[in-house]
Amino acid sequence: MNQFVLADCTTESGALSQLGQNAGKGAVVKAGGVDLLDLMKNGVATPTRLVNIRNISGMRGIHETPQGLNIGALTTLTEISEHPAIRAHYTILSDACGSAATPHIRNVATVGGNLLQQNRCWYFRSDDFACLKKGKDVCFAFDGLNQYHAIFDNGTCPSVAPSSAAVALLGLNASVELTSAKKGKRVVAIKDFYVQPDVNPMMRTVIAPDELLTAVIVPKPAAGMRSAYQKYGEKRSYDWAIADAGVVLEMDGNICKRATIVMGAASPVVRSSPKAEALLTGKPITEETARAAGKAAMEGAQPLSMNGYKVQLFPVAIYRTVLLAAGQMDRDPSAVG
Amino acid sequence: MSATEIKVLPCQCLRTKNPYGTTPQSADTWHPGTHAASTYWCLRTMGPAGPDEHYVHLARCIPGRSCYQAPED
Amino acid sequence: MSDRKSPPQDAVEPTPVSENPGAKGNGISRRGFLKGAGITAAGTALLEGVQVFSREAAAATNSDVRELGPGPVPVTLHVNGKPYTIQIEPRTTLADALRVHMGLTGTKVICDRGSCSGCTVLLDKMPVNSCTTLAVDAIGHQVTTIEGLSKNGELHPLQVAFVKHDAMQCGFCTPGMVMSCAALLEKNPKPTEDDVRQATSGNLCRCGTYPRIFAATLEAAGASTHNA
Amino acid sequence: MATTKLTPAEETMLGAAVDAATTPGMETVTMPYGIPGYTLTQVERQIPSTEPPVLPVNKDLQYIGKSPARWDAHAKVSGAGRYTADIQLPGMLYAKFVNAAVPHARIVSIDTSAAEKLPGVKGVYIIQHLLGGAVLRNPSLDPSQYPIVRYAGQPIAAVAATLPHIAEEAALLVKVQYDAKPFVVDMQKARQSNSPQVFPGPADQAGSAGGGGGPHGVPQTGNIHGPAVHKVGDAEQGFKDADVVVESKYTTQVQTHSALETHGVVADWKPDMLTVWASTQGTASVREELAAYFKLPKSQVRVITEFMGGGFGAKFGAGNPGVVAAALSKQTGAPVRLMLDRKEEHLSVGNRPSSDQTLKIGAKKDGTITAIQLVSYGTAGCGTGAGCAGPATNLYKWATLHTEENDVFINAGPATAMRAPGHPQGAFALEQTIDELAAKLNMEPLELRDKIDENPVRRVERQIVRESALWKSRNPMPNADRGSIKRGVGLSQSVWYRHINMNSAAEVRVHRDGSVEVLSAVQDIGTGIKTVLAQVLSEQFGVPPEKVSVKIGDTNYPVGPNSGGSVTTASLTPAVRDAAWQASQKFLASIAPALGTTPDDLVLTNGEVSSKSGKMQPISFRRAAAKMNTDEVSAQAKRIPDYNQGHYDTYGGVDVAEIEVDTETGLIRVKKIFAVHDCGRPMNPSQVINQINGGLIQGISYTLYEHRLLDPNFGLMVNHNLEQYKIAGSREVPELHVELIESYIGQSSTDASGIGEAAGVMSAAAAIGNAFHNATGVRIRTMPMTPSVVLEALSKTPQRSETV
Repeated sequence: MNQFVLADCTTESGALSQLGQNAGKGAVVKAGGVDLLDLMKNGVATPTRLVNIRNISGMRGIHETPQGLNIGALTTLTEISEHPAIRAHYTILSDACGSAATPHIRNVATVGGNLLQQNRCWYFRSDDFACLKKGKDVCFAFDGLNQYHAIFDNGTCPSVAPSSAAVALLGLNASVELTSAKKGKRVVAIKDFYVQPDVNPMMRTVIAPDELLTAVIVPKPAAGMRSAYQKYGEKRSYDWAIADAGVVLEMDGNICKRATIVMGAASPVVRSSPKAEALLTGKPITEETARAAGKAAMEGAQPLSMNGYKVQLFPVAIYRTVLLAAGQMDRDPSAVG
Repeated sequence: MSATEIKVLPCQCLRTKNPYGTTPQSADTWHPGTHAASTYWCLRTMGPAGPDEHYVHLARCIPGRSCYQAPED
Repeated sequence: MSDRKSPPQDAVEPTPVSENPGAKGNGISRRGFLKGAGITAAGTALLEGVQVFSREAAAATNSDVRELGPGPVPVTLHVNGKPYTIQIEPRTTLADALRVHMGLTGTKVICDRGSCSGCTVLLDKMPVNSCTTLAVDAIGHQVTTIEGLSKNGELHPLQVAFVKHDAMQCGFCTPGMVMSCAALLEKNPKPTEDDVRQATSGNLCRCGTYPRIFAATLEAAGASTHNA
Repeated sequence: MATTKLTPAEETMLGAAVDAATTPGMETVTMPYGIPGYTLTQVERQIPSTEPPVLPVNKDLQYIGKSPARWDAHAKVSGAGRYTADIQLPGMLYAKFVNAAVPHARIVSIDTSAAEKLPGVKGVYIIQHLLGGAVLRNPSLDPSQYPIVRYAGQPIAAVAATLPHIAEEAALLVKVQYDAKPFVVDMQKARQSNSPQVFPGPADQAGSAGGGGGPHGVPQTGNIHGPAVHKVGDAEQGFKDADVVVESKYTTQVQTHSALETHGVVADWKPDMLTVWASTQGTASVREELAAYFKLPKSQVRVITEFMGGGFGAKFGAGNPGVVAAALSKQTGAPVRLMLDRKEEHLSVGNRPSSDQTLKIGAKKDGTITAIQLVSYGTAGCGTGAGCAGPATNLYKWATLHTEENDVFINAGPATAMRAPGHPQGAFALEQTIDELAAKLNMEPLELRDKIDENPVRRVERQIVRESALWKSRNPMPNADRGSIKRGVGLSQSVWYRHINMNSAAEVRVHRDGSVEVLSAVQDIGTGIKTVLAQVLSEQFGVPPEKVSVKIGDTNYPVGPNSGGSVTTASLTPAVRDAAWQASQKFLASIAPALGTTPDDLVLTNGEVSSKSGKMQPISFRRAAAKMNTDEVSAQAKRIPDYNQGHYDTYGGVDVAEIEVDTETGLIRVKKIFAVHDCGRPMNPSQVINQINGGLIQGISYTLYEHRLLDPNFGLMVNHNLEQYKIAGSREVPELHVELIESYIGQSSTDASGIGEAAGVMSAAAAIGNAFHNATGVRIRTMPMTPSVVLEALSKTPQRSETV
C-alpha cells in the first residue's frame, strides 16, 4: 500500500469540502474501506489522499419515512440485513445484504461502499495486468480466463457487477442521493446510476469526483409486493456470485400485476430483464411461468469462451427466486443464503 | 528400477522431499529407485534447476553433469 | 522506530485514556507517555506539544477534518482495555499496528485481504478483519484481541471448550476462529450449528478442524446458559 | 523401500514368522497383533533386550491411547503461541522478495539503486547465478549473472527494511530488465514438439543418463521427462486374459498447499551462530541445508520451530527464504524476517501437480484383476514429481502391471510434495474405474474390493462400512431420484505406507523437584506430536500429561524426524519411550536406596511411587524425586529399526460420501462422510480423528473448488489469493463420522504409526466421483467439479445410459 494523507472527517460538510478541494487530485473517499484497501494492497489503486468518511455518524442509520426508507450511505450491510422492517417488507434487500461477502466484512462494509465497489475481474484486480478499466486499451478476459465474467453487455469489458445490494435496490426501484459542496443534492435512480463499460470502462457510475453518495432512498412497497433474492456461488462460505437473482412481484391474489427481475453477476452493470418481467405480468406464478421467465431473461446472452454455464445457471436462479418470492418454494438449498 | 541399479550417489547438492519423508544427503543411501511423485531441488540454487540451468532430478544429477559434485565421504 | 521493540503492556498505564484526568483532551497522559514505549524521537516531538491523534481530540477542537500523514503520527488505541500509543503511518492496518507496533502477535495475518478472517478482532463487540481496517479507524473504539479474551489469566469459556474439543490443529486460524465464535456467543447466546457455520463462514481453516470448532462453540453456548 | 517395489503379496504378508533363535543381546517377546474386537492375537518378536517392556493394547493403558487435551492448546487458543511469523527481535528488519513478473526470461539487468535510497532500507540481496564450474546446458544461452526466470513469481532479489511497508515499497522500486523468452503454461501445448522449451538444450536420452545414480530409462523429449516405466508381467497378455476391460481418461488440476502460515524465516546471523526461526516441517532439513549452503558447521546453525502454521508437504529445507534471509542478516548485521505473502505462497513454494491419466483395467468374471495399465501426464511446473501411479500399483492385487508416468514441464512454479504425493490424483481415476469394473462384473463395489484386496485391516474396514447406515442407504441403481436434486452415495479406499525416519532421537530428564521433560528437535506441524510425547512420558512416569514438559522444535535438542510422509509419530515415539524407560530406570535406581528398597520393587503410577512388596507406603512422585542422589537424571535414546524389518505395512481407509447433485445448477453438496481408518496404535485418538476430518475436508476442497489458474496468454496466475483460489469453508463441511481402527503390528516399543497421508485426502475425490455416478448415472472424470464442469458432464452423457 502506498503512502497517503488521510483526511479524517467527522461531518458530512467536512468531507464535502475535502472532496471539493481535492477532486481530481488523487483523492478518494474511504468508507468501510474493504474494497479500497484490497485494491490498494494489490497496487491497483494508488490514491495520495483518502477522504475518510467512516466516522461520520450523521451518514449512518435507517430511517423509515412516509415515502419509504432513507438509508444513510454509511449504514453497514449487517445493519440492513438485520433490520426488522427491512426483513419484513424488503426481503430482497435484507437477503441481498445478508448474503454478501463474509459476516466480518458485512460488519464494516457500508451500503454506499457496496454500491460503489469496483467490478469483479481478476485481470483488473491484479497489478500484473493493465487493462481497459485502468485506462489502457486491452481487455485480457476475452482470450483469457473468463469463467466468472459477464454474459451480457460484454463487448468492451466483461467484468461483472459485484454489488448484491444493487440487485435488490434495482428491483425495488430505489435511488441514491448524491451530494456535493457546490451543487447540493441530487437523486439518481439505481437504473441510471451505473455506466456501461462501452460508454467509459473507467467510469462505472455517474457520481462526480466532488460528489458523495450520502443516502439510499427506497420507495414504499406497493400493495401485494413480495420479493426475494438468492445468490449462487461455487462455495456457500465466502464466495462471489456466479449467478444471483433478485425478484420483486406485485401480486393480486395469484396474479402477478408487475414483476421486476434483476441479475447481478451476469453483466458489467446490474441488469433487469423486461422480457422476463413481461412474461409474468398478468399471469399466475407457476413453475411453468417462472421457468419461462428465467429462459426469457437469457435472450441476448453472449457467453464468452468459458462462461457458457452461466446461461444455464441464471434461468434456474431466476425461476427458483420467482417461486421463492411468490411463496411457492422454500429457500433453495443450493443457494448461499 | 531396483535397489541394485543404484551404483553411485547423486550430486551432493541434490535434495528431495520424496513421498516418504525427506532424504538428507547424509543418509547412507537414497531410497532405492525413486518415485515419480518425488520433487527435487538443488542446494546451490534452492530451485528446480541446477547451476547449469538444466533440471534437477535423481536421474540427472549424476556424474558427467558439469555441475555435479561428488558427495564427500 | 524503536516503538515496537518494548513491551507496551508493561510500559503504558493500564487506565483507558479517556478516563485519565491527565489526558486533557489530547489523548494521552503525559505520565503514561513518559513511561511509554518509543520514548525516543517521537517522544521528544510529543513533549514539544504535538498532539496524539484521537477522536476525543478531534471533537474537543471542533475540527471536522483532521489531516494525518503521510508520515508517522502518534495515535492512541485502546486494546484489551489498555491504551497504547504508537507512531504509525495512516496506511498502517490495525493488524500491523497490533502485531508489529504493539507486539500483540496473537492476531494472525493469513490472506491479508479480508478473505480468511484469520485476523479477526472485536471492534467494540463486532468481529472485523483487522487486515482491512486502518489502525486509525480503531481510534475511539475498544479493540479486543485474542490476548484480551481471557480475563485475569482465566480462559474464556469458549477457549475452554476449544481446548476440550481439540478445536485446533496447527492453530494458526485458531485466534480468528475463537474471536468469531466469541462474538457470535455475545450476540446470540444460544446458537444452532448453522449459526456457528454462518458466523465462521469467513474464517478459513486449512487443517479442516471445523467440526471441532462447531462442537466447541455449541458446548460453550450450553455452558454459558448454565452459568446464567 | 519404494512403493514401486511393493507387490500386493508383500503388502498382505502380515505376521511374518520370527526367527526364534536367540541372539546375544536380544530377547523374544510377545506383542499384541491385529485389531481388538476383530482379529486381535499375539505375535512373537525378537527385540533388543534394552527395549522397554511391551506395551499392552490401549484399553490397558492410562495415558497412551487416550485423548488428553492438546499439550499446547492453551497457547494456541490464547494467542500466546509464537509462530515464526510472530517472532520479533530487537532491531529486526523486514524483508521482501522481488519476484519475476514474467514466466520465462533471461534477466538483463537489476537496478536496486532507487530501493537502496529509500529511507529505512538497510539491505539488498540479489540472487546470483552460481555457475561455478558448471557449463550451461544450452551453450547458445548468453551466460548471465542471474538465473534464468522459469516462472512468474520466481524470486530474483530481496530487500530488508525497518518496517514491512517500507520493504514492500522498496521491492517495487527494484527495476528488473527482462529479455523475455517464449513460454508455455498449458500442459497440452507443452507436450507438442513445437512448444517453447522450459529447459532448452540437448535432451537427455535414457542411455545418456548412464553411470548409475537413479532410475534408468527415464528419457527427456522436449518438455517431457518420462515415461518412468514400471512393468510387472506382461500386461498385454493380461488384457487378453481378461473377461472385462474398462478404460477411461481422468483429469485433475493443480492444487496449492495454501498453509495458513506462509513460508518464511527469521534469521539472526551472529559471528558464532546462525539462529533461524523457520516455519518448517523439518528443523533438521533447514539446519542441514543452511549449514551446507553457507559452509558452516552444523553446530553453528540453530533452527527453531516452536509453533508452526501448517505445511502439508511444502515446507522442507531452507528454500530461498532461508538462504536469502540469512544472507541479508549477515549483510546487515541485524536479524531479518522474511515471510512470504499470500501471492508468493501460491506461486513459488509448491503445489500438487495436475494429471491427465488414461487408466485401463482388465479383470476376470470373478473380479481377479489380470492387468492394470496407467499412462499419465502431469505437470509439476518447472519441476518434476507429477507421477500418480501409487494407488494403481499398491491398492489392489493384480496379475500384471504397466505404468508410464510422465512429467511435463511448463513455465510455472515447481511442485513440492503435497499430502500423499500422487495419490489423490491416482485414486480419483483408480477408484472410479474399480467401481465401473464392479458394475460391469455385476458386483457390489465392496464385494469386488474384497476380492482384490486381501489386506486384513482394509477387510475389517470394509466390513464396518458394509454394516453402516450410510452405505446401507445407498440405492444400488444409479440416477434413481426423480427430482432435479439427486442423492448419491459412493466410496473409495486409500493407502499409505509405513516409513520410518531413523533421525529420531530424544532426551528425557527427571529433576529433583519432580519435574519431567522430553527434548527433541522435532517440530509439531499441527498434528499434535507434542501431546503424544507428553502421553508417552506420562505412561512411563505415572504423572498426567499436563504435568510433563515437552520441549521440541529446536535443533539444540536431539535430532528429530522431518514431518512428512506420516513418519513423525511412528519414528519418534519409540525413541521417546525408550528414553523415558531408561530415564525412569535411572530415576528409580537413584531413589531406591533412600526409600529402603530396590529399583525393581518400585512402580510409577497415578503420580505416586509405590512398592510392589509393600516395603514402603506410596509417596508422591514429587516427594520421591526429592530423594534423588543427583539434581537430574537423564537418558537419550534414538530410534532403533522396526522389530520386524523387511516387512512392509500399509495404512488406509474406506470412506463413504453422500452427496447431492443439483442437476440444474451443477452444484454438488457433500452431505455426509463416513470414514473408517487405521493408523497402527492410535496414540491420541481425538487428534487422529481431527486429522482425518481435516484430510477429508481438504479432499472435498480439492475435489470441488481448488484450482490454480494460469492465464494462458501471459503465464500469470490470476487467482493468487484466498478469495478466487477457493478453499472449503465452514459451510462446505459435511457431517463427518470417523471410525478409528486400533491395529497392532508389533513393530516398535510404541507400535505407533502415522495418519497424515492416509487421512481421507486421497479418497475424497473418488468417493465423491462414485457418489456422483450413483446420483446421476454419469461419470465425472474432471476436477474440480464446479458447476461448469458438472453441467457439461451432465449434458454430454445421456443421463440414463449407464446402468449397473
